[in-house]
Amino acid sequence: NSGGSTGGAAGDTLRIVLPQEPPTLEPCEGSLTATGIVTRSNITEPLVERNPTSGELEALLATEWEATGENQWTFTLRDDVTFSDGTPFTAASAAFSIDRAVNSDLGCNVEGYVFGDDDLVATAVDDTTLTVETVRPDPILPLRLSFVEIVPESTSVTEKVREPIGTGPYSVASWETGTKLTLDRNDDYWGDAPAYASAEYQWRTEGTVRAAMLTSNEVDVAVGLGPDDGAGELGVDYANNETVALRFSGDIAPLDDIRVRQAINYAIDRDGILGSLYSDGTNVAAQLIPTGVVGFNDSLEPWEFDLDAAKALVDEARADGVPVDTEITLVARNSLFPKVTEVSQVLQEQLSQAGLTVKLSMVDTSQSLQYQLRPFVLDEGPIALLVQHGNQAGDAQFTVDQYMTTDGAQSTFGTPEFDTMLADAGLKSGDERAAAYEEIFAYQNEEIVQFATIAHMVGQIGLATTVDYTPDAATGDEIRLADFVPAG
Amino acid sequence: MSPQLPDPQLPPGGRAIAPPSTQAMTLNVVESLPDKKASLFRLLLRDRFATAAAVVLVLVALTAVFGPVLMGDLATKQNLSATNRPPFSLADGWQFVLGSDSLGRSMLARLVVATRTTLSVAVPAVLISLLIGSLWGVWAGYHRGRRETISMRIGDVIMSFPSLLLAVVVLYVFNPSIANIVLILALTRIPIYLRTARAESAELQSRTFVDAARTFGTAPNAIIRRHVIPVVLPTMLTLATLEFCYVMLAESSLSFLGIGIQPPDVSWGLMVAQGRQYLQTAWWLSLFPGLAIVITTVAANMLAAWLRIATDPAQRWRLTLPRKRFIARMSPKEVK
Amino acid sequence: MWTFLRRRIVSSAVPLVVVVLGVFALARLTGNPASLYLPLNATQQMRDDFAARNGLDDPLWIQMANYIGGVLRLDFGTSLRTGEDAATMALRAFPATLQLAGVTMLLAVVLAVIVGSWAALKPNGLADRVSSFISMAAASIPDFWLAIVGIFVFAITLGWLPTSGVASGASWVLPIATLLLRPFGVLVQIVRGAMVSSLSEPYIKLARSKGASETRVVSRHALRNAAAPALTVAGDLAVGLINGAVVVETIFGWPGIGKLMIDSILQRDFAVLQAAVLVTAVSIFTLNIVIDLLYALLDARVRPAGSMRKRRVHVPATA
Amino acid sequence: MPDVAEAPLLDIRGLTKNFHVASAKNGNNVLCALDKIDLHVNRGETLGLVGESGCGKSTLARTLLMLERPDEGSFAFDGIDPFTLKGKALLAWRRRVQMVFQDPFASLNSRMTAGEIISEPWLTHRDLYPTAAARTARVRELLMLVGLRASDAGKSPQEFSGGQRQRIGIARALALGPDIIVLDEPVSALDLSVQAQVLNLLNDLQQRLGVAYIFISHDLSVVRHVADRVAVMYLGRIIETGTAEQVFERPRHPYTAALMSASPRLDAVEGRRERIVLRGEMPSPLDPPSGCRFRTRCWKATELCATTAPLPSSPAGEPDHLAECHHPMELGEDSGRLARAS
Amino acid sequence: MTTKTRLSTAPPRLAEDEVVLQVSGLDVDIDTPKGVLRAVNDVSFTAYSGRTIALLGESGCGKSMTAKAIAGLLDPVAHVTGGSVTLAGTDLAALTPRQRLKFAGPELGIVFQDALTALNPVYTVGTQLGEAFRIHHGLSAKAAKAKAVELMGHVGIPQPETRVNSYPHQFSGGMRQRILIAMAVALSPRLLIADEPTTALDVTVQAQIMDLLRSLRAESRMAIVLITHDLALVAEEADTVAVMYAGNVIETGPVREVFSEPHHPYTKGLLDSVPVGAERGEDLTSIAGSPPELHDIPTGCVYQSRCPLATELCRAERPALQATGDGREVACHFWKELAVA
Ligand SMILES: Nc1ncnc2c1ncn2[C@@H]1O[C@H](COP(=O)(O)OP(=O)(O)OP(=O)(O)O)[C@@H](O)[C@H]1O
Ligand SMILES: Nc1ncnc2c1ncn2[C@@H]1O[C@H](COP(=O)(O)OP(=O)(O)OP(=O)(O)O)[C@@H](O)[C@H]1O
Ligand SMILES: [Mg+2]
Ligand SMILES: [Mg+2]
Ligand code: NI
Repeated sequence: NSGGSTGGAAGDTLRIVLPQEPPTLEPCEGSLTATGIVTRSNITEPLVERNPTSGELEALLATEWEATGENQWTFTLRDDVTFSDGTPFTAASAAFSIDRAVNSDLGCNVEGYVFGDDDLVATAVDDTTLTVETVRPDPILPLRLSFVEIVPESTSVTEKVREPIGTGPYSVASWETGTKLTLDRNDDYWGDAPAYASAEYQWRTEGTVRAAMLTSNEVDVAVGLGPDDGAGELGVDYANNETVALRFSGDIAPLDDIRVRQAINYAIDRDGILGSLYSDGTNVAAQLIPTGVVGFNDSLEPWEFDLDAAKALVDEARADGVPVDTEITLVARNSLFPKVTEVSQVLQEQLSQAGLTVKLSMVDTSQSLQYQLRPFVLDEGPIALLVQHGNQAGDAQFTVDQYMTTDGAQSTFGTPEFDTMLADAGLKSGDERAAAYEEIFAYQNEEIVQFATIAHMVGQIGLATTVDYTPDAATGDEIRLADFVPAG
Repeated sequence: MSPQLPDPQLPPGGRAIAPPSTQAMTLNVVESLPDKKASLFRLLLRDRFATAAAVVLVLVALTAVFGPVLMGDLATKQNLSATNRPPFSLADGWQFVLGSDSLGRSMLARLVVATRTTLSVAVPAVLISLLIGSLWGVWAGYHRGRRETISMRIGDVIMSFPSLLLAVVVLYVFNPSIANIVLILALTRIPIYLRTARAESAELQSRTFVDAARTFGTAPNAIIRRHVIPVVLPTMLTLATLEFCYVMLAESSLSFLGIGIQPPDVSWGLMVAQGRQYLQTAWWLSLFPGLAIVITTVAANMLAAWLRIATDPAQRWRLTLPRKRFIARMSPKEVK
Repeated sequence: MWTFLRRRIVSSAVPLVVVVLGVFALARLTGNPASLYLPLNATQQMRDDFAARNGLDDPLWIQMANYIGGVLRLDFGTSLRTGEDAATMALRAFPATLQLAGVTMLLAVVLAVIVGSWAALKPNGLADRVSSFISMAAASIPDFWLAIVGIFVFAITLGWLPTSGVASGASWVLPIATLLLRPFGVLVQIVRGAMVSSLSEPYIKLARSKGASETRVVSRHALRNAAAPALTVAGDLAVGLINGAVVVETIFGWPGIGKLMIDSILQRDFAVLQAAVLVTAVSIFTLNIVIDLLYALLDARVRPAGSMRKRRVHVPATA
Repeated sequence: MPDVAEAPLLDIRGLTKNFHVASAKNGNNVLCALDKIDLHVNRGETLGLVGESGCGKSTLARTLLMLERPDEGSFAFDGIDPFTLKGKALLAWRRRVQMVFQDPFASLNSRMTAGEIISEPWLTHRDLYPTAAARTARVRELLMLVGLRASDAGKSPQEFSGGQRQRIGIARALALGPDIIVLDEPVSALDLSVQAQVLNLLNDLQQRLGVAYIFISHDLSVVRHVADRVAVMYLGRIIETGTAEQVFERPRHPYTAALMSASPRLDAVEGRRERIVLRGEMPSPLDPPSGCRFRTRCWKATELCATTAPLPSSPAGEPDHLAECHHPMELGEDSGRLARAS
Repeated sequence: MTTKTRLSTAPPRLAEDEVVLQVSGLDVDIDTPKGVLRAVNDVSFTAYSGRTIALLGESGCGKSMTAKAIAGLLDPVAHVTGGSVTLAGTDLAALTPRQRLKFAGPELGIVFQDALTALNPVYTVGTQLGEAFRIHHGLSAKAAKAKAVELMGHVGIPQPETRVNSYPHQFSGGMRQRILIAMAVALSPRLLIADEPTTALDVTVQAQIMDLLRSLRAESRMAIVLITHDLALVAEEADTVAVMYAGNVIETGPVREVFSEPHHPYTKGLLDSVPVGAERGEDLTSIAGSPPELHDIPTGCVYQSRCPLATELCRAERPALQATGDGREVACHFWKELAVA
């Protein structure tokens, strides 16, 4: 049953099908899923890396790191590493890479996402020692730096590069644009040699097609499958850090009334949605981050499905003169996650049952960004935006800075008290930090209610029987080829 | 045998041109008018395929008009505990005879309601582009010269314009309402009619009977109305049915790309597009709406083909013969 | 012939410019690409820098002038998404589409001619009805549905063909079969209609009076006269394939220009979109000119210099 | 005979019509279909127009109906140049000039019934028969006038034979009651008996209403019968005009003479007669011969004919009998006195 | 029912003349929306080699239909429902379509009435002229073209070597008509059916074409069926004549005798309508009335409504063709009276 596939190469080539072609392999765009999934930890590597399962930072190009001052961290680097073009890896290249990703005009995606607006000062003290200074104290700087992929100094600082040089276990062998991308094993890799001599990426937009390629043995790995795509036995589910939620424009009536926002939370039958549309691993969500992320609040219970309560709240608000009949636009982005259309339709229906007027609007990525990011669209009335948030970093700060501060890039409103809580939490570390964030999530559910969180999603990866791989929470963003071994 | 009218005798001299009495004739003409329509209907009944096609189309139209009322909110009523029920089972009630979809809604009700949406996209889109394209093309072809050249180049422009871009722009700048989808589909299909109508009209305007009309002083617009349009019309109608099919498909492609009809509205195209994910688990989600498209298209096309023959005096005989004999007759090799 | 060609090319220049500028203006209506390409919490400063860097801060007409100027210098801009030269991307994707469209149209025409002529021999006969039914049904199946069903049946269940991709000759089969149906269905109708008219023309009788066999009558006399309308419609269909094989290209991972266009629309990658439209528009205009030349080749009557397309378009008469 | 003193109804002067066609071998792409035609038609008379096929007869007819715009020259109808007319005046003019087209198959719209075809002019000229009843009645009359049945009004053209179609065309031309009708081969598709009916009808209308005709035909015996005056065309030029008697009895141009002799005769059963058979094909109008246009086929041609185009001249005593020939036929030369009763 | 009669007495002819075409009792029906019409009813005539038989008759009387029925090229609406056509001893009805193809060309050539539009616009005349040779003699394209050049020369088209490569629209009507005639006689068929071959032509060209046909007839002993309205042409060219009326043959006989002494009132009326001799302005004689509609043919004589001699007998009984001596036949009850009148 292997018609037309390149079965012969299966032994030493790992064939992977992605949902989309990476637009570029630029390392500083690593936080873009399409790019990072190929680049990160395969072609290039960061200084440190977070273990998605344990949440601990692990050494990679840096062997040790410590805070050496209020605003300074010092890293000790490996001395036995060379880039795939043969140039040695030094602290200078690390400093260069940080500078390039964070301080340049390239407009790298990590810049805003991982680091705030402030610049970093990275200095190579000697070949193996690097210091990084921040403007304000930053307890999780090493975690942030795990998003900066290290490139040699020969890399352009004025243009993004399509095919980067890195220290990773693989390097780009060929890229037939539009068709396939091949990586070859980097024989000078400083660590253990990976099992597969090369990896071949292809991309198909349709999940069913990706699953079909897997079942017909044209690929060994199919990424980003949905529950009905048909991978069958070959589909492996994994908790993928993604949380689906409705975000309210809490500054526009009637969503500016907390009772309405609460009513919506009561109106959503989360168990019903997950039970009928998704496979078992999906969990009802009570907060924006899944377990495993620092700050996850164990004790939060999801909102109950209570239509009567919802109706009562709406009526109460109506009685107080809140214009609850104003049409609320439920905005969802096409193919944000599997079955997004279905979920949106269910939400629309359920919100309507609570007595609200809801219009559904499915938009494309560019349009949805208008709703998602500041400056928000103002003239379209109250908006409930369906968002999917994935905290790749494992620390709640990445979530709350974006989604909860009054002027957060993806936050529609906040309160001064809440802002103070958020700022304070960011400065703490260790258990204190975790406790502070747990508090924050509880507070948001009680006092703010900007979100109606719905589910912690599971991802599905399709694996051929010839391949051995255990997906983890980061699999959706980063597929480390080195983790794959032939089965048996 | 019909009673023979008194022969208007032209005497050998031909001098007596006295107009004969006119009563009999007037009667005759009045009679013949309703006759024409009735006979078209009778002609239709004689052709089994065309009759079947007409019946299908009437049913589709009736469904579009009355169906949504009959179905009430059944089409949007979700039941998350009864999703993807297979068809042809009455266990869950008549609503689920065609199964249920991924949100537990009745497929039957959704198909019925989608009929109206689908037709209210396809029919206006086809009619608008048919009307504009044909009239424009006929006008350009009749007058020829610069008007023709410019029109054709405009047609080229529209044709080589990526219609998807247009769709995204309109749907982005405005919103993906039915009216906007109609607008886009209508606009992008105008050149097809324009080109065809122009070619026919350019050829027709050089015909002698058009020259004859000119010699009476008939104004160009009247000539277009009287001589060009009736000849061009059947062609355009046939084209319109092909386009009808195209528009339904284009609408479903838009849905495939996520910019078509927006839920909770539902069209056949949208149903196929959304059902495709369930092809392996619930084939009926996309098969039934697909069948609806196919059947409607085929019926429309058959009827148009029939109409084309029925309205063409030079072809009408094909329809008037008893079938068996007719087929025997058609052999071009026939000798005796 | 050369005068005609020259005149056609000249008269196509203005529409071509209109198309490109129209795309240029329309694309900018779809919103600023900045948020797609900038970090999530980009500052206004970063947005302004982005706009300035990509020339999006000028008034539209200056942007257009700059663009035209660039085009004249063969600089089509750079992709926001990949950082590559836009023209390179368009030209790289185009051959894939062209091959797909070419093979599809060739097959569609050949099959439609065979089936259409066969149907036209006995209008309203059984063969006619059946072929008409099948071809119309074929033309009205949504292509993406067919594509996916095709993958299930031929790639997974039967294992005869690869699901997708461009790896081998076999991977052409499914995309072509999917794309083929509509052109085939429509062309069968057209060919049949034109053949019915053509077969009732007096020259057919003349050919028969010379003792020409049925094959000869159909293939030599009727078909060539029926070619013009089929050619017109085939042209329109080919335009559709060049511009719009998006769905099939998307599903089968065919690295063609339709996919490139839709991606650059969705990603607001204007330079690439413009370059892609320029490429397709040029090829569509070329196609139209080639069709006009083919008319002249097929039929001496339309050969006079400078004349426009003269033949009528016959649209099918089925019954 | 019409009053000669009166100004002619139709006066054509120097009318020239060129067609632009694909280049011929000599690179010339101007086809001179009418070359400086001078001609007049008097009120109530019939002008017969004869000539070889392709010599420009239909083009002349179409130009007179303003279906073609002349390149040079002009014609005046009742003193008016119709090309200067607009609006109402033009409509009024249209009513006075009508045409029967040469091709009975192409000149009728096959999607209309005979009745609709005949009444079509009244849709433009609504004042003529304002009511539907009046139109219906008149259609009947016209149909019967041309020898068809009133019940034929409801048939469509393809249900008629060629001859019957031609008669519908004639009925349509009569519908507006014109002053002049240009008849382009009106009887070529008709059998003799019907032809006789039609000719009688035309004759009768002329007698009663004073309609003038330009009668184009290649059937010389018919022309002989209907025409008061005859014009002979060759390659875009009028080469001979005169009264029917002059042209038929005493043709002066060799081409006219050949034409007369080639006409078949009913009395031929008695035995073959001598006739002048012209050799060769009519020269291409794209590349007309120098000098006299007929010289390439003329048995009397000389050097002079090749160099100088002959001017119209008339013999003594017959000032209206003009012919363009350097070597006109002499009386008694074998021209075959044709088309006369045996 | 009328009885079908054959031409019992052959017209006077030379000893070497043989029967080429024998049409007996031919019936052609047309399917129309109003029902089935009998367009050709019980038509019989014979054509001899080296002779011309003319079919005469009012327009719409079925002449072309008869011709097409003989050639087996009827429109799809029309079909032969009775009688037989025998060409050179072979009953055409008995042939398979394939065998029949062998006849079209070498045995039977036909010039259609709508000849001016009958040429295929997309091929050069050379190709079309040569086609018959390619089909029946299997000549190469080159040899066929050489034949075409030769044929074009025969029909008097100047510079045939260059004109073979021209397309039909580049020829004048007269030239096209000649090309069609050339095509019909290309293989020197035994029988030529010419349906109004010269209507579109002026007399000088007509004379050329008739000269050509005459010489061909003499050379290859071809039989010609000439359909025309032109009595003068019939008088000059034909040996025998068959006059048709409303689908029936109503009179046959040698041209000279029929024309000088017609036996059927219709023939007489037709001859009287010739515009020869009438003075300008004088009315021509014509036959009053019009022929019966085909779907409404009266019982009895087809000509009764216009016949000056019609009686009750004519209304009741349709006259059969009866011999009137000298190879002549007429279908009239009162032909003797006509002769007296
Ligand atoms: N529209 C046209 N374009 C080019 N040439 C034309 C056009 N109409 C007529 N001609 C040419 O003009 C000449 C005269 O044509 P016209 O139809 O007037 O001839 P005619 O005398 O009526 O011939 P016939 O007796 O065959 O009808 C011919 O050589 C013809 O080819
Ligand atoms: N398609 C048709 N439908 C109905 N009647 C038809 C059809 N074709 C021919 N006829 C009728 O058949 C009769 C014979 O036609 P045919 O063409 O043989 O006449 P004809 O003798 O050749 O006349 P003409 O001299 O005018 O060419 C006519 O009366 C005509 O009306
Ligand atoms: Mg003419
Ligand atoms: Mg005829
Ligand atoms: Ni009988």
